[in-house]
Amino acid sequence: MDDLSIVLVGAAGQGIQTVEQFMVNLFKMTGYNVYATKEYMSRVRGGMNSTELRIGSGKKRVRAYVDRIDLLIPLHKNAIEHVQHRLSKSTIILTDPDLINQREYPDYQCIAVPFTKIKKEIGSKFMNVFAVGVLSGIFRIPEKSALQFIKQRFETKGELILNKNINSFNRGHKKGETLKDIIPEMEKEPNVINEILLDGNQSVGLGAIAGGCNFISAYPMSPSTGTLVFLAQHSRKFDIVVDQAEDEIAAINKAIGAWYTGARGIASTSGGGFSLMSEGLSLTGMIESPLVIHLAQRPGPATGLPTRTAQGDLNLALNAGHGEFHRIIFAPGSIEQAFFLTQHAFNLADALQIPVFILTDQYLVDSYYNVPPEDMNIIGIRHAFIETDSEYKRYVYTKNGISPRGVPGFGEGFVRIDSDEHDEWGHITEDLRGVREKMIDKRIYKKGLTISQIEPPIPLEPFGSEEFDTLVICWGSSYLIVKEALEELNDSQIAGVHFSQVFPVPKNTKSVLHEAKNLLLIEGNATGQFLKLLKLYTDIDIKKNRVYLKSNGEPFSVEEVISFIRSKIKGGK
Amino acid sequence: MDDLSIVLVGAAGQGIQTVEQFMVNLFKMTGYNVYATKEYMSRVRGGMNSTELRIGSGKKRVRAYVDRIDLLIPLHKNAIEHVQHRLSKSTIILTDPDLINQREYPDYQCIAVPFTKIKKEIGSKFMNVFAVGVLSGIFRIPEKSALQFIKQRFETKGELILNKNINSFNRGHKKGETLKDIIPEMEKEPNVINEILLDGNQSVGLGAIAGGCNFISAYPMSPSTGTLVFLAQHSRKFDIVVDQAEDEIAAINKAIGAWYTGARGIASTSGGGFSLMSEGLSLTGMIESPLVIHLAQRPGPATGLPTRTAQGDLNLALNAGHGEFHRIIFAPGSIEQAFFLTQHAFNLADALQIPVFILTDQYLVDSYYNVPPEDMNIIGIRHAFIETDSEYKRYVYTKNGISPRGVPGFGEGFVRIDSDEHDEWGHITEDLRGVREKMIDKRIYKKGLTISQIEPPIPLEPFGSEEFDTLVICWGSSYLIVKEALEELNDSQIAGVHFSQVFPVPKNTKSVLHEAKNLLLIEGNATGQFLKLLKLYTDIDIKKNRVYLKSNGEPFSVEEVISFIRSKIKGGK
Amino acid sequence: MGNPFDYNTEEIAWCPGCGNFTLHKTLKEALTELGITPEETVFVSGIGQAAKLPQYMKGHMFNGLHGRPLAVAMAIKATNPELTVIVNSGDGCIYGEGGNHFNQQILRNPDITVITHNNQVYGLTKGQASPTSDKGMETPVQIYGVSNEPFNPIAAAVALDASFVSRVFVGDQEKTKDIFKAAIKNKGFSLVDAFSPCVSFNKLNTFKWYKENTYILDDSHDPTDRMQAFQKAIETKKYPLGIIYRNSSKRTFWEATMIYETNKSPLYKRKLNMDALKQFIESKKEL
Amino acid sequence: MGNPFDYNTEEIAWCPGCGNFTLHKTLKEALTELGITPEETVFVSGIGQAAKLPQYMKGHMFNGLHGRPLAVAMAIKATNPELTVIVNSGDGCIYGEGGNHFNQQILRNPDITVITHNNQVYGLTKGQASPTSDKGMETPVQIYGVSNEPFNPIAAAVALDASFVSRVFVGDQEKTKDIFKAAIKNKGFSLVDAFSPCVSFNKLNTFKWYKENTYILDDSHDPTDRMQAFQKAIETKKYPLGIIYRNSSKRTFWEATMIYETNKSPLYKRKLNMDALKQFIESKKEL
Ligand SMILES: Cc1ncc(C[n+]2csc(CCOP(=O)(O)OP(=O)(O)O)c2C)c(N)n1
Ligand SMILES: Cc1ncc(C[n+]2csc(CCOP(=O)(O)OP(=O)(O)O)c2C)c(N)n1
Ligand code: SF4
Ligand code: SF4
Ligand SMILES: [Mg+2]
Ligand SMILES: [Mg+2]
Repeated sequence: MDDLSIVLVGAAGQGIQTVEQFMVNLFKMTGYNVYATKEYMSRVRGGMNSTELRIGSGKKRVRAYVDRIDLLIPLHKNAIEHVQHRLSKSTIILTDPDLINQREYPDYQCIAVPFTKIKKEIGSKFMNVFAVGVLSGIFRIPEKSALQFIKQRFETKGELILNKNINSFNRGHKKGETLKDIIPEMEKEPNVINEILLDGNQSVGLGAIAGGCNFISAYPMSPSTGTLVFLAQHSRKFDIVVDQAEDEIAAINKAIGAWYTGARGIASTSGGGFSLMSEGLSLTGMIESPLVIHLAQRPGPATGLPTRTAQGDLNLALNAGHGEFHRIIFAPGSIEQAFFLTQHAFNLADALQIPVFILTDQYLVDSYYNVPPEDMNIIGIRHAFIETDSEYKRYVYTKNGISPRGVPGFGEGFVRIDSDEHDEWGHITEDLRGVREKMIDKRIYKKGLTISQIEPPIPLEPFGSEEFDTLVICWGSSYLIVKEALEELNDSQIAGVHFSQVFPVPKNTKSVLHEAKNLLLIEGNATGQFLKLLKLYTDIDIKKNRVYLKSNGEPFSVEEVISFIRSKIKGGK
Repeated sequence: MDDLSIVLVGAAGQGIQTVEQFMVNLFKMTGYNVYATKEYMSRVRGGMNSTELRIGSGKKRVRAYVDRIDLLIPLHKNAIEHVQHRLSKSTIILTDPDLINQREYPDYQCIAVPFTKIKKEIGSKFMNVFAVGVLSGIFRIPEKSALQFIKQRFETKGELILNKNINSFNRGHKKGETLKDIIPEMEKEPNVINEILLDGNQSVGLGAIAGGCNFISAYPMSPSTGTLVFLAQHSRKFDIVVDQAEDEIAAINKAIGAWYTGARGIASTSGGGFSLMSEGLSLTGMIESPLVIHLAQRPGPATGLPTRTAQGDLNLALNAGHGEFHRIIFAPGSIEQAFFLTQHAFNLADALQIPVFILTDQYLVDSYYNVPPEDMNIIGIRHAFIETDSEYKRYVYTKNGISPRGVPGFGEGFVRIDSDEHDEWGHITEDLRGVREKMIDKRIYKKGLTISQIEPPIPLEPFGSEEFDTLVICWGSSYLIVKEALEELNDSQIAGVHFSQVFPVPKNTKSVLHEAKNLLLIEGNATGQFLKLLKLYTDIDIKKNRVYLKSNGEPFSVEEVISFIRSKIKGGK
Repeated sequence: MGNPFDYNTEEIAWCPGCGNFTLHKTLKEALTELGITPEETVFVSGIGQAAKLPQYMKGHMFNGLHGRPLAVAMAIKATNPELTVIVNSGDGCIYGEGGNHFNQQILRNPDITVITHNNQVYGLTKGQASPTSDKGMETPVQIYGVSNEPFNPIAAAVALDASFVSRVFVGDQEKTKDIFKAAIKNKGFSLVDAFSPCVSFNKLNTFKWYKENTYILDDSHDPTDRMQAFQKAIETKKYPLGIIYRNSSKRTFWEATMIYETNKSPLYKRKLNMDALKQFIESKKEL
Repeated sequence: MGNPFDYNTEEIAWCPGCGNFTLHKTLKEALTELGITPEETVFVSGIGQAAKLPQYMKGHMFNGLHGRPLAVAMAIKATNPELTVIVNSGDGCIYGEGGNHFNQQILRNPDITVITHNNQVYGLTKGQASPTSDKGMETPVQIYGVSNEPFNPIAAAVALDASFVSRVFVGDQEKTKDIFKAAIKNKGFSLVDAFSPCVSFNKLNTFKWYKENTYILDDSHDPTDRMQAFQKAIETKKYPLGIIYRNSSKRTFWEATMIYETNKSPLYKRKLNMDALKQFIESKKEL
């Protein structure tokens, strides 16, 4: 077996996320390539949540969501029902007889493990660590290092708690060891041990820091909150001013205020919060302020499904804000890309004095895997503000439309910006033919030129087979899912292409896409937003029946992508 | 001479708008077809503003902006400079020697009229009524009826003020009569006297009332404020609850709250205010609330040019709000259309439970002309809410996706709406495959179907020549300008087509547009927003050099449109 | 058993021990004792744990956007004064995101009751500080402790001369019920700031803490005296509970709206006078 | 002649007689007398007549969106504490559209000065009621007179325990200048609510009216006494002018921000410690 998918299901409050965290760490420190993602309800207790953990054998990296469940750990009586559509004959279920009647599930391989016994004997809070023990036993995780890890995690909680946890772990481990043989042994890869673990939210946060971000004002909103938390937690080390904003309107205006003084601010939010930022975004257009926006998507409209995933706010990111002005939209497809593109976003925003988006989604920000540290590409901070002289004009006409940006207090000049139409000095104007027209040029045409000359930081190039007649297009978070699907399909006629820069569309898009006879597109919304963008800017019009749209709040799975592709290459090319 | 263009120029605070108002009334009551529009700066005093008054001879209706100035009345020393690019050899200028040195303008026909003398002799406040007198004299407006009108307007101001005004008017009139011959006499059309006078803001307001609007909560913002003022002023007569909102976010949420109880609310604002409504708009999508939005455009981004005109927020109207949901966008091209479409907007919003936009702009809302009252087409109010029974489910699945809308207190049922994803009862759900997918269908596909079956209330059909090879496309407020341009051109190969419903694109768009060999497009923005919409939804891709884009804040003029068309039919078809 | 406001929902999504349960129960009782029926009641809320309350109440429900319930509630009452309009939402929703609507609805004095489930934390988004969090409280975002002054809703409402200003601790169910009843009966904007412990994320302001740090105002307090009210409002050593301020002399928003002067019926029942409209159009012969 | 803050603009867009002129002049004098230079000063405003003030001032200018100046000003000070940050905007901008930022910036206590040109009307949009308009005032929108309670910024700021709360009438230039100076010197959030007549749209609250309906607080008023301050704040028969409340014991936002604990330099001068970053990345071997 190449890789394994282990799924835990339980109610909010049962500590599944602790199991996820612990196991990711333990798998990795044992030398397994590891991946985890979760799906959960918008509540603190109850409901039914699940986590998928994947481990790869040997060098095989696992980095995508699969429907398949090899090993299921249901910690609640409703758990099996919750994931039943993902089970198959080969699924092994560790059922607790006190929760689940094995006989009701004759189609699966059920093995009794008394998770809830711990509840009675040690306490309900320790069931999750017992589960960690069971998994450690099954997966041959060295007991000593696992115990050390457990100890370290509970060190500060007092001796009593610590001991109960150790006890629970030990009992689990013992049980697990007896089950070793239910799963074929996976090969380890020692290099993995030195790799790092990040989820998408952290990689955006880390990318922001590496991109010089030193100001965040944000209002909590799933699934973007993680980025705020990450930056807050490392604020002191990396000189970051953190403000929990009173609302999203304040958040964006504060971020713009921060850029004005030469700091680098990020606005991090989700769709509803971003809707509220629409006017502030337009302000960046008029005053030519740099800004980086992290828009972590979830399904809308309105409150929608707060903890689920979607790619439904592309149109909004493209068009938000009244009036006309430019923007760049990145949509990272991996942890590494999120890190890399967020840095770029800061440098580009600064250089071009425009807003740059990092468009992620719940799936990406809530997924972890191990990454070699050298894949975290640091590109360096390129500040574009200048020291002003006494003649300084903030909006001086220039050939490329970009006026050097001064900051107050650095140099002799005055930095004067205005949300009204303004002249070179930033002074309000009503000179329509003289000034307004020139300023439109500055804001739109010339900058457009500049932007269209920018190569996407991650070049657009097909992956998978080098020769192909079918090309599977994706953007944003579905990248690694499509990649794995293509690997599985292993068809020399199929390749994929991933847009990590969705706007402006990379210059070579047409030529790349024209290489294929059969174009397929996958995106996480109901109306085909990227489909429209492609049509508008490349004249490539993919037929609706060649597009796989999903917007129910789940991520795509490798299996779904595979069967979509199969149906399109078999059916009628 | 068929028609005349009279332009007044002066500073804010000089009372030009009073002259405009008075003269529109006086011209009309004398039997002239009349039209007026203004351009002004965002300030209460000073600067330089102007008003264009046009009158038609006999049956000729004048309803569009022309650059040409036949008679110029500069009331300020900087006035001529302000409009100099619009003057020609045939322009007659009534220059006040105390303001303007005639000799500096040898190219024009200058005639001395001492406007400012009144300032010294009667008071600065009376210069404008003196100007009214002068114009009345020149245009043979019966002195008696003019005086009566003046009296009526100043009745409440006290005898002293009244007399000074009468005095000023008389002196002006006397002067004017001596100038009768500078302008050829225009033929009168008695029917005009019984017609009505409205500007765009009033016609939207009146359309709202006729459409059953009985709630407005709005935050003042040029150029939309007039609609709020109009509704407030007639609130008592027509049972309208009026609230000046604390901000635009409140405004849209309150309007939605009003619809919830079975009232009909309107959100009226301009680009910046509408940006702030983006989240609220998304709420209508999720809860399936009807809503009518009057979005009166002005140039952006940000504060932009608050008192100028633009068609730059189409993309925003189309895409505002996170997540995916439907909308209809009307863009009236005339006073009559504004009235008619606003009514339709209310009925359609109610029937389809979606937001419907009335997209106007400063040019339209600030322009007046006379309309035969029978052209103000009243369509009647069709309420779509129902009396509920005790089993009522707000989001019951239906064939066409529309669930009958109940209102609290009417019937036995409970009306339960939720901004989260919800089931048929409106109860929050996390059932992704069962419920969410059905609700998406409801909100998007089925409704989309319904909408695409709707014929635009004003059918899309070419005007001008019946046979044509060139077709000039316009939308929104430029309709009558293009129409006049085509009349002037009087070329049997040229027709125009006006989109008063811009989204969804009318079903026959393709077939109408395909009739022409040569498509031209005119729109008031810098990036071709309707151009893109056409490309996206009809596959018709008009080349950039066939598109006339203007976004400096001025309206299009008849002359500009003519010369654009000429250049494109001569140049290279 | 069997309160008329009981609503048949499979499951309530709050944590066991959450103050919202008690509040929920008490509110149902208060409404029933007032003789109000679900049919005439609209429960309005935003988003948050507190804001889920209408999901568990028989009655009409408008569960709108985070921060916006007061705007919606105001409009509901203004367009149908026959309805009893009650807002339940969190401290973050009402005082944070919705702070402007809080100020400005008080100034309008719509006849609505606003119950803030004040757990001094953002519950649903997992434990960040709210505007009412105590200084120094550590959270995943406020890692060095909250440094903002806590928002004092009582003092703010007194400063804005709200019609009815009160504070309760949900642990004291009888008192809470009395205040709910008084608030709902009050004609005008009635605020009930309800201390309601969040057992999952607020380890500072626990049930016990509230018990120890609040006291019930006795009869010596005159809520019609604005200065006395302000004095009580700024007490924070121990928080006074009860009706802190009332000003019953104020006209409500809908009373101030001309169209209700002679006709009290809700808008949905009214018909546009088409003849008046036609005449009006005909009359527009002058600007 | 020749105030250092004079700015060479062709024309000032206010109406002759507008209170903004006096305020403008007085502010320039106050700044000069404090020895502050244009180079170190950022004037922040929103949109409105008042908000045009920075256009006519030498200095740095951030003329942002209507309603949002306090959010911007807070961030400017937080990212560069070396700057003197002064907000000038209208009552509509600061208390209306920007009401939430007003509340919540007070709670943060950024070290900025906020001067509200309170003309009790929306000037730039031509005469609608503002949150501070007197009850009964008739306007083109409030045709039956304003029915909302006027927003009392002084009482609200005292209720929120703002660091410095004052009111002036711009007609009294000397007193106004003194208060401006005290406000700018105060470390923390300083509010100056400045009555400033709008000659074009407010026919009720004229220069004369303000003269007659205000009085200057004498020394018997102790602005450090919050109850006394509230008493003065709710006086509306005649409005007291002067420093109504101050609480100098409060930490400002940037002082509470850890990164300024040992290093006071503005962010734009700082460099990211790349080695620390690399080490940090390497250290992420565990979640
Ligand atoms: C515009 C917007 N911003 C942010 C959120 C995310 N959000 C949902 S509830 C909540 C805070 C909840 O706190 P509170 O209102 O105090 O309610 P509680 O959960 O504590 O009862 C936030 C920030 C949102 N839904 N909408
Ligand atoms: C979001 C937004 N809404 C509305 C406006 C329109 N607007 C500009 S200034 C103003 C009010 C001005 O009143 P105030 O702030 O009191 O300033 P004043 O002109 O009286 O000095 C309004 C409503 C705007 N620019 N932006
Ligand atoms: S998180 Fe807190 S507020 Fe939310 S349900 Fe649990 S205890 Fe209640
Ligand atoms: S309208 Fe009023 S506030 Fe504006 S400049 Fe004129 S007097 Fe001043
Ligand atoms: Mg809370
Ligand atoms: Mg004002």
